[in-house]
Amino acid sequence: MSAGITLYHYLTLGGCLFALSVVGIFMNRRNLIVLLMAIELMLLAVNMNFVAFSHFLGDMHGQVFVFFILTVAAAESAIGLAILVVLFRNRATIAVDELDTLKG
Amino acid sequence: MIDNIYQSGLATLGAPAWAVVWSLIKIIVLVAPLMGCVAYLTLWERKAIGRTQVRPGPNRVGPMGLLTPIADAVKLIFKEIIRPTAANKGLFFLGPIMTIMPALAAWAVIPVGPEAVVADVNAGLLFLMAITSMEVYGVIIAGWASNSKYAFLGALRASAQMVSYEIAMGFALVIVLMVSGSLNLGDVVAGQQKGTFASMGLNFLSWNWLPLLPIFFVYFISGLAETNRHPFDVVEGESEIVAGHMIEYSGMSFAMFFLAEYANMILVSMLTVLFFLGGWDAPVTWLGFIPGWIWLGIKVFLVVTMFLWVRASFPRYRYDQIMRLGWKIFIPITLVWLVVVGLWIQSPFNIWK
Amino acid sequence: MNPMNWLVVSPEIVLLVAACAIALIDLYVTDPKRGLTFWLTQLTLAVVALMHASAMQAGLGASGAAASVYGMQGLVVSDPLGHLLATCASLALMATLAYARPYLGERELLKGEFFTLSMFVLLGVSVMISANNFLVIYVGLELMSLSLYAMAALRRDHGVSTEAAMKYFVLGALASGFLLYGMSMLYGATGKLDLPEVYAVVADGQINPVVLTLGVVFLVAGLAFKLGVVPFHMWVPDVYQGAPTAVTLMIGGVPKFAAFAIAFRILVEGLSTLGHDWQQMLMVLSVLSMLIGNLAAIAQTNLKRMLAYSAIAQLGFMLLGLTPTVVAANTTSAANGYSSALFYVVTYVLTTLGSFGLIMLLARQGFESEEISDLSGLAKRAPWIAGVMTVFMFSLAGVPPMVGFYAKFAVLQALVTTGDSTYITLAIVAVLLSLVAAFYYLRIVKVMYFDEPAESGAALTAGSGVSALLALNGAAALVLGLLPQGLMALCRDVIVAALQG
Amino acid sequence: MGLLSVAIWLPIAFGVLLLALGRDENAGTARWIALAGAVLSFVVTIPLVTGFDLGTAALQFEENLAWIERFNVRYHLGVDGISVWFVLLTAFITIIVVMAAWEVITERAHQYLGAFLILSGLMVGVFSAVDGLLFYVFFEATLIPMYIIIGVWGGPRRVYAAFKFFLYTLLGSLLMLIALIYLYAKSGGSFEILEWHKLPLPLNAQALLFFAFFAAFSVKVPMWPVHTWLPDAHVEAPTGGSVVLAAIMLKLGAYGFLRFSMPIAPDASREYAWFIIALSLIAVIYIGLVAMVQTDMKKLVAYSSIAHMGFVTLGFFIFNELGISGGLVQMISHGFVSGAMFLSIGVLYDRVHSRDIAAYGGVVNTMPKFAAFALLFSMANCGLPGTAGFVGEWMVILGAVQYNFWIGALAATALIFGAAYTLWMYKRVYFGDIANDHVRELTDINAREFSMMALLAAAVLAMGLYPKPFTDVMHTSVDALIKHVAQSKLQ
Amino acid sequence: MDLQGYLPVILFILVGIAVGVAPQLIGFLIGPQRPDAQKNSPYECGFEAFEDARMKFDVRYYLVAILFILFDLEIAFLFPWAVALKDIGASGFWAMMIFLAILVVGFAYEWKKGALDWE
Repeated sequence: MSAGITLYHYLTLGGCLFALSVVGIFMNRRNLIVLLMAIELMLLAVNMNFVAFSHFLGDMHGQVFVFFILTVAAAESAIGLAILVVLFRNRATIAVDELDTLKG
Repeated sequence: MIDNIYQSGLATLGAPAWAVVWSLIKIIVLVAPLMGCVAYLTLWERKAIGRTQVRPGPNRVGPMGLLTPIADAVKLIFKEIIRPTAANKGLFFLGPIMTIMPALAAWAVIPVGPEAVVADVNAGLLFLMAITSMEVYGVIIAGWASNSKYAFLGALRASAQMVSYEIAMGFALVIVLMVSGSLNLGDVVAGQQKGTFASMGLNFLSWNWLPLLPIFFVYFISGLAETNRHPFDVVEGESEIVAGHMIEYSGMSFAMFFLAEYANMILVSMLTVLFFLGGWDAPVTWLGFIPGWIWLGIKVFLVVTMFLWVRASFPRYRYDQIMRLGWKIFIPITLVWLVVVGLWIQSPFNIWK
Repeated sequence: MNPMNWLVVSPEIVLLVAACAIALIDLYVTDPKRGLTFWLTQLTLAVVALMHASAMQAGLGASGAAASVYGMQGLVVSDPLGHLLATCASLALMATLAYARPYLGERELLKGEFFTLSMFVLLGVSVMISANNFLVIYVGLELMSLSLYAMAALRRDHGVSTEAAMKYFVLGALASGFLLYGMSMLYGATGKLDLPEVYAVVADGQINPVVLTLGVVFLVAGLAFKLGVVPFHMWVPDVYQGAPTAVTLMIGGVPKFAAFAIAFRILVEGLSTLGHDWQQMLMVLSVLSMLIGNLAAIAQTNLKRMLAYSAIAQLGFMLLGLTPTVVAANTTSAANGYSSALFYVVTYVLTTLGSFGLIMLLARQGFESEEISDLSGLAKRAPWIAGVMTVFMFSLAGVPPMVGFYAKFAVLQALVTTGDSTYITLAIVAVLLSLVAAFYYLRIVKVMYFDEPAESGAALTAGSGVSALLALNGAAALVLGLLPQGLMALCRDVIVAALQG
Repeated sequence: MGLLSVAIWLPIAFGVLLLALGRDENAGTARWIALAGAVLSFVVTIPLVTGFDLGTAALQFEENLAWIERFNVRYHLGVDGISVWFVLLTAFITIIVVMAAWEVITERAHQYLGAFLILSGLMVGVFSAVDGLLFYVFFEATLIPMYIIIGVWGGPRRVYAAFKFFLYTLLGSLLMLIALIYLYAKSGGSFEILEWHKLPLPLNAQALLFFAFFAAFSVKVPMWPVHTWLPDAHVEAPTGGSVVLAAIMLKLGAYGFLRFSMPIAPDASREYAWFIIALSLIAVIYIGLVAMVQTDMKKLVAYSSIAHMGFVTLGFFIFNELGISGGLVQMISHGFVSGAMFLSIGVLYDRVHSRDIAAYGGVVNTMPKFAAFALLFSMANCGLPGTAGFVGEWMVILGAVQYNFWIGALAATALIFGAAYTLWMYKRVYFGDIANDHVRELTDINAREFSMMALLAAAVLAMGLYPKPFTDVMHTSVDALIKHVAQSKLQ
Repeated sequence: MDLQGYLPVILFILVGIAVGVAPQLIGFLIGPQRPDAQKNSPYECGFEAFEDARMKFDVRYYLVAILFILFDLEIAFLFPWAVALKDIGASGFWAMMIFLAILVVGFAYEWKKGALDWE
């Protein structure tokens, strides 16, 4: 069943996810939450890579790395959300477009 | 006989297709009785609470009210499913689905006897954690999609409460894992069948509940809170926010929440039994002639009845008390016990070799 | 298998324990000035700095490869380079906190969290500095970044500040993502995470070059994000401007050491065989940074924002020092370049500390003193402070005898001594762009000396302690300029030791 | 600590002391301290000349200490016949500047005087440094005090002038820095200028080096067409600033040509001598014409400085003894003369607050003593015999004629232009009837002004009447230089 | 990768979804459909709702959510450790104890800060 799936399939998937998240970060002008989600997606893409490599190389270290990434991702989203809340309290908006007081 | 069916099916359908069909058969064999249990659990709850309050409980439909659940089901089917104008339609109906699905899917890795499990996977416990965590999505989605204040507040309360107790529950599971050393639920049960007392024939003293007594209580009580059962049912506290996140639901949509709650009750009881009460193991060796699944059934029934007993006996907690219990009492207890068990395992007095 | 060797990470352990302890102790501190917390933190940092410094001495005393000691089963390395950077980082943090304390106190931002978080920043920095493994680099990086994100949002009721924090967070997380993606590619290509092993496998040459190059590209992009060089610089000006000045200093000071350290560890220690790939990227990045940083800085009216663009340009200049690496497998020119870059970073942080410290010194309740025009006529109001700021500005502009000149000189000589025409061209481009830079640094001096005071009689009510520190800081920039030998030699020694290890 | 170190660090120490004084109330003390510092600094330089060994072209009063071992940069000082007079000149002019500022600068006088003393020390450093990087450090560091002097105490467009001054000079010197580093690399890790002199280099490398140095020094000299910062800087600078700029800072550039361009890249120097000569002639003639149409006295003197410095570079690049010594003598004499000219303008400006020629007329009537001094200086500026200006110009013209008659002839026209614009200005400002009330109310120079004018006048006359000591000191070094430049360094 | 064992799991999830979808569909098909404005309005105490139901709510809910994320991940770390505890010996045990100690510091911190109070 998984015989046809090679490393390159996983890498392509990882690459697509990564590209998607980058596009999400740069194209999205509406909602900061989407941005946070894109960041998470990016980390997941990396995880996909690591796990795939780890499996095909038969080396456990990659999976250990994934564990750390997962944890950090959680801490990161916690802080991200916290900043988002403070931001919303100050500005009453989470639209990316409207974060434009700092320009120069 | 089962082997014969399996072999003939394999021959006619070929390996891949048959694997699917066979699994489906197993699932249905598991789910159908489960639904029955759920239905009759509702009846048993009403009966039991009725008895504690010295009243008969439902007794009109069928002998001793035994057909009441069926009547309930029929009634619910024929009720209108209201779609509130303010609600997000798609999400509104996704809510119940997301609630019932994990409640059922979790059973995939639950063994009802040695090797008797739909999916005998190694990471069973992990899957269980994962899928039960999704329960909270159903609640949040329902509360959000309803676009009603009561529902919204209810969903918030429910989700906060559920995630809080999930931590205590998670720690409890970790402790169970430490002593069993396996994520496979079958192995967890098997691990409880050995030990000093077990070799003396007193199996029930080798079960996890004794060495992990505080954790046993924490786990059970967290289970109560996790399922939003009394005395932790402020999320649907009738006197404040009516039915919480379910307020806008009616008919079969509402029934899904209802089903899920009772299915979860049984699930939690089942897990309590598997983790702490030896699963299908007979309490004493000389009773071993009674089949394991009967023991399992008896134990689960007793634990579920505990749920009802608690509901009948205890006053409801305030929300702040609930959160305090979860964060300030259970989490420290589990942390301390985690260290104790860890040290115990490191020490020469390790009983889980 | 390498031994655990806890001794290698003993300063980090001290730091971690102290950070945890201080976090808890602070909960019982009611003093609004946080005296106990402050002094305990300073004490810890001093101890850590001493530990690193003595370890560095010991490492330099050891000969050759013995200078590098591996610990935690090869996850971390203890070499004089790392200890030098960590010592500098600890000292810089001490100065940062000293500058920040009155500033934050006036704004009711002086909470125990600031100290704890800043210690975690330092912890992350030192973890990164001593990292010998991709995973450790990542963990250290995130420990630092997450603490910095939180600090950037310290001023919770301030719209601009929180907006800056959000931008910092999003782009910082993006950078981590890039870095990680690069790491995953390298892991896939080599199957290793330990830098020396990666180096060995890459040097072997038996691996897929496409994956490897892709990995390097992403790594460099991620690093560039963290360093804040063009075209990954978008967050720098916003964050520098938006964050409270104390936090700006926190972001602009200590982490630069870490950025240098990981650039060195990954690119040089891990991937020097791929020098050709990343060298050219660094060249492009640095030239772009100097160009855009300097040009944009001219247009600024906000001092912090100007310093942000100047930071972009300065780091671009620093990156130049990392480019002359594998010229004909000649380690002398490589060591030369890296030690120049190291010297550049150290001196840059020194001036950054001073200039932001000065902004904080001038700020008062309800007055941030972050517009360039706020400095008008400072030479009349406070000649000493203006003098110190002048030293910093000329140092940043690279005018002798300030220390900044020697930094630029060191990098330029590293480029020119390669004898390669590309590098000489780069050097010429660099000096021409630093001429542009001189313009806006001069403008600060102009505002302070040539303009009339905007508001007469605005008395400076700074504590004598902070003023003394500032004077010390300025004196350091000048004295190091007159006598740069010690630091330069040190930079060279540690780099040589690191390259041998 | 050697004499040269003392000459460098003594004024700097005094300058720092003055900066530390820090209050306008202390201005009186500050002035006396500054004067003491300046005089003391001058006194310590006198033994440099009296003890100078005329027989050798080697460095004298050498000091050689390790400074930045990492790059083999040494704190290496020393003077030869070319540089020794400039050390004295610098110290001398500093005294004049301190005196000139006495009553004029009231605001932040201590900073003003401090900046000048530091500047003085740094300039001595430039002239005595024989380590490339040390030279560069001193060379660049002079920008900082000058920038502040122009910007703080300058005229209405001082900010513009200060920026222009700084950035123009910095541009050139940064390219020189690259050249220095290149030489460092080529010479195998040495910053010794004398090492570089011996370094064989291919022509294209020499050419690049030559132009890098040219970028630095031509701006500083300044040569046409990069001279435009100078009129601005001179006009806006306070009197002292103008004096120092004209008298010494311009010499840093010319000195650089002698110290770096010619000996390090002799082949390129010969190859591109026509280029420098052409630019110098343009400076001499075209700038002379420009000077003639100026209405601002300071601008006029500024342009005349450019023209005079054109003589210097012309003299250098004709590669004969007369030309180079003439250039050097011209540099020293111009140091006195241009300083004196700016000082005279300063004296007028302090009284009338105008530099416009048209605002004056008939000053001789109200300020006879002053007018006499001014006449002497004006004559020196146009190079009349008997004054300092004559010697250098004459030597250069002679040298040029030796080299090529037509170049000599063109250079000689400068004498005419010089006479024309200087004397015409003199006539318009000093002679004739009293032009207006301002002039009528003028008071003649006081003792302080008299003494500094007298000092300068003595120097101008001494140099004009008996230039031998000056040329004697230079002779051996210039000879050696010419021999060195004549040899090809190509391999 | 051996994922064969997970086929029943996926099927079970699908069955779970089906159990969720089917009754609702049946309810729609069999049950009456007589909507009216009153019936479809949000549940309120008798008045028209005069503000958005998705109102601002107590920040402590966020706090709980954030704390949950962190603690849940600690648990994720503990899982593999717990499984392997008997194999990794004392050093593995003490490593996790250090980890837990730091966790406890954080926990104590937020306790004292009042993040766990719901008054």
